[in-house]
Amino acid sequence: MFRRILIANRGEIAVRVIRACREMGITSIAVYSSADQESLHASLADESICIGPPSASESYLHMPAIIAAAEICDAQAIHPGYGFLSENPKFASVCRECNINFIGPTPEALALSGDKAACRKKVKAAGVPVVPGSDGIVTDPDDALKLAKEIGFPLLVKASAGGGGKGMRLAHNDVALKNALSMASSEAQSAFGDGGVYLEKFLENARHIEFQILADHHGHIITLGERECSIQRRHQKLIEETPSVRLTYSLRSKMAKAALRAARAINYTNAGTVEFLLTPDNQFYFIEFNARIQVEHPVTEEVTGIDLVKEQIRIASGEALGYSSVAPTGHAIEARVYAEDPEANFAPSPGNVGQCHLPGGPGIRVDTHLFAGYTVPRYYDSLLAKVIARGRNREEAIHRLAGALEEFATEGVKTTARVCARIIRSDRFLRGDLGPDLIEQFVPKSR
Amino acid sequence: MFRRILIANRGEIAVRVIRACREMGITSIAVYSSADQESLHASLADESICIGPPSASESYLHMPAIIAAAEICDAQAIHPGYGFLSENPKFASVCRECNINFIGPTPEALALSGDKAACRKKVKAAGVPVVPGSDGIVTDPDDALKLAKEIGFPLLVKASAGGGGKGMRLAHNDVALKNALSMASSEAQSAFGDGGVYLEKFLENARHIEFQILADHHGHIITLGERECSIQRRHQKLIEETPSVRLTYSLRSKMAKAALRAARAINYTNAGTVEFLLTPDNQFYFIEFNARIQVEHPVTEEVTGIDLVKEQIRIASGEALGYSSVAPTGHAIEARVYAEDPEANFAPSPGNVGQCHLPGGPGIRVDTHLFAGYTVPRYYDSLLAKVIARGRNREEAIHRLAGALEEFATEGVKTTARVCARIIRSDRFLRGDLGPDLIEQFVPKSR
Amino acid sequence: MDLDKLQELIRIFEASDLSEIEIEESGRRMRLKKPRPVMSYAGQMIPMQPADARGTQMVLHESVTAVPASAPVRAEKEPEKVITIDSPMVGVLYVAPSPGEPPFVHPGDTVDEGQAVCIVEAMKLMNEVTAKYPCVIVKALVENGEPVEFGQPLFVVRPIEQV
Amino acid sequence: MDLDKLQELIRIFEASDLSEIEIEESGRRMRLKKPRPVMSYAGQMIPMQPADARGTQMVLHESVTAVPASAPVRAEKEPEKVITIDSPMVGVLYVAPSPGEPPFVHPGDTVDEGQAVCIVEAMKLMNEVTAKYPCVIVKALVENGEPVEFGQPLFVVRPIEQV
Repeated sequence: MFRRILIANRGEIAVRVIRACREMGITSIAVYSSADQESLHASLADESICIGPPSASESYLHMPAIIAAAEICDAQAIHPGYGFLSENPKFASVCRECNINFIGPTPEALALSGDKAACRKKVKAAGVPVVPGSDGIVTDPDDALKLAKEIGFPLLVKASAGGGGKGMRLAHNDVALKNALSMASSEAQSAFGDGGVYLEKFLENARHIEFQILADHHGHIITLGERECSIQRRHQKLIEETPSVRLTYSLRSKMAKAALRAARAINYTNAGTVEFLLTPDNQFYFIEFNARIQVEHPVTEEVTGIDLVKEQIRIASGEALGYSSVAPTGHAIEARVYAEDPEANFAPSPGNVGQCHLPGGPGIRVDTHLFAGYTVPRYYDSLLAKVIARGRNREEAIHRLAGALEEFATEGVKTTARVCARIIRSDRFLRGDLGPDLIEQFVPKSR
Repeated sequence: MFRRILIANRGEIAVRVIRACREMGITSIAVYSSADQESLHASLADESICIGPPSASESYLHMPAIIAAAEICDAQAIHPGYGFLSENPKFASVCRECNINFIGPTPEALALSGDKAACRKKVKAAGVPVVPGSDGIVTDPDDALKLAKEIGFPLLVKASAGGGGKGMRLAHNDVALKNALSMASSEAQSAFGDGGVYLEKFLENARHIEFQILADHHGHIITLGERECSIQRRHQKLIEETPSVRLTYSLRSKMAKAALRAARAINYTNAGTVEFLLTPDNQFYFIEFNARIQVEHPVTEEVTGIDLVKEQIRIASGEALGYSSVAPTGHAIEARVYAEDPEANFAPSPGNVGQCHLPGGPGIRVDTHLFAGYTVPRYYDSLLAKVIARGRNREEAIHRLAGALEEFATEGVKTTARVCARIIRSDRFLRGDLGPDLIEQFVPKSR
Repeated sequence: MDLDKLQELIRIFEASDLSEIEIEESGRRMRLKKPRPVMSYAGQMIPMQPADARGTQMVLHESVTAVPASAPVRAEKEPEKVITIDSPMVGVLYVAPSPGEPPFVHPGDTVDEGQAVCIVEAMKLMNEVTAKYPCVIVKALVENGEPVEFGQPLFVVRPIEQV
Repeated sequence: MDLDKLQELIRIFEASDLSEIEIEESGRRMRLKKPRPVMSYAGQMIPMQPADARGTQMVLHESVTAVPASAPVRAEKEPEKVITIDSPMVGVLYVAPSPGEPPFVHPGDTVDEGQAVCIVEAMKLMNEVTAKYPCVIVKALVENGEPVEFGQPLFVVRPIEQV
């Protein structure tokens, strides 16, 4: 097992990894930008080192700084968290060259899962249904139009190197499609330095269901069940839960098998997530692979009792999965508290948090880097905290989470806590009717 | 079900009950003394009302103030929490007279469990082993000396109306016994207004094991398993866990049956706890009955998934227990964080808490009324927070709790967080060797 | 001290990070204090310090003994100090000894030390509230039969100076 | 009150556990206040307020406008401002272009704007650290081969005024 791990991230996930290290008796090393000098992750870690100025490209995204810090601190492994360098194949291979263990999949698996068009092909070849669309990159508009005739509108133009809704365009007719192609391509070029785009049929009222995967280096691979993440804003998840009320036993096992096939198809190792769309007529389609720990991983931990970050570290150190299946119990829901103003289309609301109150008590878990007096920097993602509720059943989890979110109080910055509470208390949510349009009833300006 | 509940308590347990009410859609009404105007329970409750000056005898212990508040606020029920009026039969009957539902046992059961000598008799008669000692109150020193000959020294002189170590004396010989009788009696007289004392054999190196009981008004009674509370300071519990490493399956079921017999013997209803001493040779003896929710109730909640406060409210409202048995999973440990100075024999350390950091993350639960800027009043119990860790096994729970306690940080007041972490990380604790002397290795001055 | 100087001081203070400034010079003292902000739980507001201390507040003493130290003096014109009889307990207020009977007091009445001004009922017990010193009842703040908290002002009074 | 007396007072105050001290003398009063203490997580210390606000700070009022309310007065003689060349990145510092070769600079050397003063190696890349302005190297703060953080001072320098 590793003795020293460097955490190449910040915010709540850095704190999460530091806690896992402390639990395992591993020395945690935090890296921080000069904007994060007072941050919780820099304070909680056993050691911490300043790696650059506030701009992420010169600090948390700057490989030489991270690698140099790891070498200086004699770190045996690097945990990348999510975002930043977590899904960067180049970074994973640099770690390998420097004999630093990258806690995540291999560079090859990362390269494949990152190339969404190529990944679609592989997974499709493995017999997993993918959303009808192009086989790989589309460059010629005429090919696009021909394809459109086959599978029909509306169509989504997506960046192959994309994510988080960037480089994504919806088209309802030929003209729109032509524009969408060029716009998405140039947007992708500037955002990811790769203008490759592909086509997918846009599925109306589809639910977003993902499966958590764990795979070790000894050929063992298991799934820890699904998470439903249909409540999103600006293509980013806001509320996640497990199990999904939408799945029957048989549908769940079908999708789980497909998820395992998809993971094997790209020789995946460590923790990862297979994302599906589920249509109203119970057809499910693979959309993409998330080759990292997910923001919403705690809901799976709450119902399985398995600590996914500790498992990531164990797997990376070469240990074998100690179990071949898990039996989830109860229900868990997570709400993301962003420093954003729901009244202003979720515009970031950075600034100084004066007094603050975090909820607690039975069944409530809070993962956060927040503390009274913390200043939310304007340079990074605005996720402030994750509030997770566990209950014997969905109803208990809902009422616990709503109560906790109503308790959540920060002064100085606006957050999404209240709007999440209102959504969760709504009849539609209680009924489990989690269409993508649900959020619009609560934040009309959010689209 | 009740629509409005008044919480006749303060601190973390008041917050705990408020959260249960919020979850159940019940309006919570907090009462507070003028010293608690800024307190979290007064802020979190749906309604709150000032009932008196700081002194507990004129506020939280003052029945007319509590009853008047309940009548003014049209409360249908009162949750007494623990301490204060929670085990006061007079208060329970006053509530009954005023047609307010007392969330706890009947006045009769409270009277019996509060009269420790009489309770011993009843329970013994029901076939439950009690610690060898006197049958009821001892007044004549000669009777005491005669009894001492029979059962032998060392002997414990205990106040029949007592608790928390008050009015308790240890005697190793006749002379000491005589003094102990008069000292304990007068101490009990001044502390509880009742000088009655009884004798118990002092059991060396006994472990403190208690069983959680739930009994409804329809004749259903169940036990939710044991808690081991052997780590104490000044006869007050500091660290509690479930399950107890000391119990075998057969011993556990034997003790559970005895606990149920004891509860039935006093016609107990609602949530209660049966306390036993367990000797090194596996003999167990009833010592007393706690007729209230316990400070350490969360460890039972964490392994059973049952919300004991919600159950208390359901039972009081006349609902029947929905289940006849529970299957605990995993392991849970609680550490009590007191505003006390372990270096100074746990002397209270009241004052203003400037900045503070509460732990969080997977498997960690914090029940507290603490917030940055809170002033710990000098008038009341010094319990500041309870940190509870849940793990798949004892080892995981231990490492989580130790890490969380090391994170726990307060400015301005000293706490027991660090000393608890040291105890939990000790080899003896890891081995499960929880003798009453364990704590002395960490705080020599604590005895 | 002249008001321009005062304004300047407040400006400097408000620009600073300090929470409090205290200045004393030749028997004259002044204190400027910034409010502790309030935060909201579930929509409701919680004062993080006693309500009377909100807003930039300043206490000016021409001489140390002139006014009790807690007397608030706002930057605007000073309101006259209000003296009240407060409720000694939580309960229900009754203005008369029993229904139908005339009230203990009316506005304008002069009451002696120890004279009953109303009753607060708690748990069926009638507790007389009495004046601590001779005073004139200026205004009743609570209606008959209304609930009152501990410490809640019941009457505005004007003390009568003894000669 | 003379400054020696003041310094002595500050020394005593800093040695004590007090957070605040208040002194009144012939109608003149001053308050010394320590910054919010730091709190400890698992043994290590975290500043709970901006670094620049650390250190004993005192507010002395001879008159309302005498000193800006937050002006810090240090116990020791106010040290002259130290100017340094800081590390532009995290890495390992080398004083010479390559092993065996003489160092880029020695204390006392005068360097021009843009002149290399050392190398910081990160991920096998040698990055020259250069002077931003003409200056004299007063002191080297980091040994050869030592690791450096971003922003860590490497050399104390004295800028050379251009004429």
